[in-house]
Amino acid sequence: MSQVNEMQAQLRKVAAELLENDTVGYIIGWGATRFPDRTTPVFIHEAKDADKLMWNEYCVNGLAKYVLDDKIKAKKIGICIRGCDSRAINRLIIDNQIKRENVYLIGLPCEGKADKIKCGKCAHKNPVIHDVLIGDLVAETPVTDRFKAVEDQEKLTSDEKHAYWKGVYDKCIRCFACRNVCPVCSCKECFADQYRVGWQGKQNNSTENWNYGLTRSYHVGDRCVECGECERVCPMDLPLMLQNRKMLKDINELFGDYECGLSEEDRAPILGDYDLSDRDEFM
Amino acid sequence: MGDDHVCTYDKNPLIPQVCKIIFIEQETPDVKTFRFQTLDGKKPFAPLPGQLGMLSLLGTGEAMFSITSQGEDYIEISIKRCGLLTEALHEAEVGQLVGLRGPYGNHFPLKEAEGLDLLFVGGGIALAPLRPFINYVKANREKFKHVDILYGSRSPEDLVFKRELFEAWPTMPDTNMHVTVDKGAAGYEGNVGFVPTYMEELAFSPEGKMVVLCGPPIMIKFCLQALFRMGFSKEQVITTLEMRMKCGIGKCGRCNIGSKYVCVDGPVFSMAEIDELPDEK
Amino acid sequence: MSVIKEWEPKILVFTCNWCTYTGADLAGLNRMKYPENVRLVRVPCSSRVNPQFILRAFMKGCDGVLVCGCHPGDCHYVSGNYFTRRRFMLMQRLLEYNGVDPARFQARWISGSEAAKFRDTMIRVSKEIKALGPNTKFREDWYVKEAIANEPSK
Amino acid sequence: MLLDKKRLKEALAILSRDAKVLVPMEVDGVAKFTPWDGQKLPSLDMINTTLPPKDALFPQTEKMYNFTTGPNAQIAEVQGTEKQVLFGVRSCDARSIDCMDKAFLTGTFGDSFYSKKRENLTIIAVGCVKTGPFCFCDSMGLDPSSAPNADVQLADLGDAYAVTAQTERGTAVLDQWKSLLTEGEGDAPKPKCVLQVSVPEDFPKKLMGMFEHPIWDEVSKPCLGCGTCTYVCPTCYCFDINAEKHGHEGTEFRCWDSCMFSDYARMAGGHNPRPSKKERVRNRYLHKLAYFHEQHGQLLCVGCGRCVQKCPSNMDITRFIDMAGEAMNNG
Repeated sequence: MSQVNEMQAQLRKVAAELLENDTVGYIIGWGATRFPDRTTPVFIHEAKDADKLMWNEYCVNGLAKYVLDDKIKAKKIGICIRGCDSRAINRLIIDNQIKRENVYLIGLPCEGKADKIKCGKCAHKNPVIHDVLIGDLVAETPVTDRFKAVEDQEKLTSDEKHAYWKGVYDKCIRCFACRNVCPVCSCKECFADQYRVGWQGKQNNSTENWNYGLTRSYHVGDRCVECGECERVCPMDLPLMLQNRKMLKDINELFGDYECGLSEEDRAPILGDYDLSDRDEFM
Repeated sequence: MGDDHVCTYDKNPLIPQVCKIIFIEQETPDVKTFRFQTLDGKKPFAPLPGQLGMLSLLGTGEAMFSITSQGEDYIEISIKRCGLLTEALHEAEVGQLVGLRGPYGNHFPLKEAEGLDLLFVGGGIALAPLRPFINYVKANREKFKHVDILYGSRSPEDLVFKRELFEAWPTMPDTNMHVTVDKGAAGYEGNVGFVPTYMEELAFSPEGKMVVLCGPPIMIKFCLQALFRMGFSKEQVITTLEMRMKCGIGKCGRCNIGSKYVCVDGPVFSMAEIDELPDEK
Repeated sequence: MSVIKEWEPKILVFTCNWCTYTGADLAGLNRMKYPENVRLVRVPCSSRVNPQFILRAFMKGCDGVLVCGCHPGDCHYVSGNYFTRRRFMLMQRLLEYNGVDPARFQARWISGSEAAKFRDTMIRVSKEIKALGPNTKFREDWYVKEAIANEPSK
Repeated sequence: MLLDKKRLKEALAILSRDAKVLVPMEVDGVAKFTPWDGQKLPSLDMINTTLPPKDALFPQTEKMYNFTTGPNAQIAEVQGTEKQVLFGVRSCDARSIDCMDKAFLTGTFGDSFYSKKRENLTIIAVGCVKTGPFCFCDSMGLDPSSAPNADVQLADLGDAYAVTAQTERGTAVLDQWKSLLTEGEGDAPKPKCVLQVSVPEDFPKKLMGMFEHPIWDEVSKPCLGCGTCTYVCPTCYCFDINAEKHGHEGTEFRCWDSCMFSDYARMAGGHNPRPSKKERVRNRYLHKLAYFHEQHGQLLCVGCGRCVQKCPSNMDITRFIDMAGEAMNNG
């Protein structure tokens, strides 16, 4: 715990310096709420406010998405990133959503947060990209059960699978929290908002919800950085990563080992690319 | 403004009645006027000048339009092609069945306008809400004093309701018509220039006058500046507001500006009332 | 006397303009017979087919969907069908994972000269889907009712 | 009158005879008001359901009318309402129904879909024994132990509920329960909320004056623009109207909509009067805390704490009220 406190002190110091010497316009980090076991994203504009930044086991929220809110980018945006956020930032850079030079990355090695479901299968505890590192890198252990839940699911019969997912999508209230929090959901206009065009019906039933859920999983599947934010924010606690990881598992099996956003020069998204030697099942 | 809302059917206000398109007129390249009648040949409802109707192309969508005219057994709505629904409406033919519900909203202050000079200022399709008011004045000419009608559009071919503009309204007693276009064309001999500029050239006197102003936001903005320069007060200026609407009965939530719902508290507001509302347009 | 009509599946086939559609045309010219329950939608390229078309098709009452395009290497647009290949290999697995029988969504390469392959594929797919019966999974209620109404009485 | 807790099932069974009884229960991991299955005891210990009871009066998707298109186009209102009992409603949720009554039943037009359901609804409230970490109803002027607009008020006395009828309909319920009730009374627990918010005097009016205040930039920044807060809110009643079409037939339905969505206010032609999350967050908070108060004389927030609990970025309306109050004090 004391090491965490040290990191928080160092984070505040670095943040104050960055703001003082005008390296960044503001810093996106975590700050206090009314509740000791929750933090909220904060936007620190002045050095004197750097003490509002927090670093503890409750810094759960992903922050990468907020970079997209700033359309002007007059100055660099400072942003606190953990392993998952760093992969998301990389992904946004590859997808031409942000430019590397517009962000200043404050890396924070992370031992996992209070949300065990979100952080349970984390393979990259250290930021894979950063401009400054707070604290020391932590030991990373390979994840052996990345696709365990997917494999279990695959063993079900067709009808069992359908019953399972129908149950899931029956519960969905389509609040779009999963989409809005997802760092790689960066479309300017989502298909799910185009009711008038007809990509998505606005009625809430398991069929329309499935249409939304499956399309979203498929659309972000090849760019998913496995931050688990969708699952964390779901007010109905739906197992959304179970759908996303199925895509990742198949991608790994069909197109080779794949983890998204590990570097700035990462490969194009799997579905935005092809290889002549890809397996062919449609002959 | 006026409190007397009229809903002509006593049943569920969210359920439209099936109506028939009995006449379509191409006003301009992108504006058509549609005439609607119930299946038993009656007027769907009796709107007051300024009131709205919710027109539904079953299965395609619903949208709110101002009722631009009415007869013994029909009402008329003028529609500019600008989105999915209006696109589909422009494809419609005489005889097609649609859903119609209303009337919604308040209406122009007919009583308050009595005994005053009136200045109607309209731009583009926004003559549509003014038209029933002007025709009301025409029918009750003795109740009102001098009338000026200033109307402008992008080009001569975009002028709507040409029959009224050039035939019916100019023959009204004690009435001056001022038509202008942003850009002239061959064969057009009227004034060329923007509405606010033309308005200042015409130099209306604010004395005992009520201004009814409808048009695109940018025109409203510059017209207001011009009017205030001429000495008009915001109490003298009446306009209509527009927001996205779904229910029309003040429930669904999206057409609010501050605590007012445009669908029931509007669409007609005086500038003085609008000034009280948060700046959200 | 009423004739009890046998249940026929609704099968939607997306055919690429340059190969499969031509192949289907050739099949027609040669008077080859293929099932009437197959409905073709011509698309410029098999990669034009948005995976959501498939979801929507199932939702709106199709019992099977097939995407057909040029053989790899033969794409009119050089690389379109390579994208198709990746896209639908993943889509097929994802649909199966969601409980949709894999036979209900298939993809095949059929060239402009393969009229017989077109016919055989249509016959085979139609037979497979007929054996599976009406799809009720993730189908809109309205179309489920329709499917039940048209189902053969056992 | 007292109702022994052991006889709760019997009491519910009596209500179930001529009405659909909705009770708080966890179904598949989601706590909500759900039709009583006749077996399990309702989870009256849980503080608040995840989903509010508004679904009973204002379903997420509600069919309005069926239509056919073409030369014989027809429109037919979807009929049919059943009697419903909302059992085990907390004070906050009971007040939320009061708010929705004001929204749907007053004004120029009444909403007949709502009013039909409302006329057929009996509310049986239960006073809170304890409050949850996110509850702040007493700051919003409610009493966690009593719901004035409920038909029947239950107070938890440990082994039994003290039962009080508050309306005619409530008296009818007590009549039905006659054989189960015993004489007696007791003091209901009077819990206080841990989370306290100080709502300054004249708050709604002052907040109206803060339309251009920089506070909106600050509070809206963490917002992701999802609809979680509005969908778990018991008083959010905004809706959208849409159609589902199958060939020449179709159904027009209304469904929950969220003022936090980008397309909520966007007009044909693309103009959006509330283009960014700042305007949308402002509109939501002002509707809850100012506009509704101006229209109906009460706040549209009942202090249930659901939005505080469920917000993905942990935004907090209580914190906003405090911040706004502070800004008011600082002029």
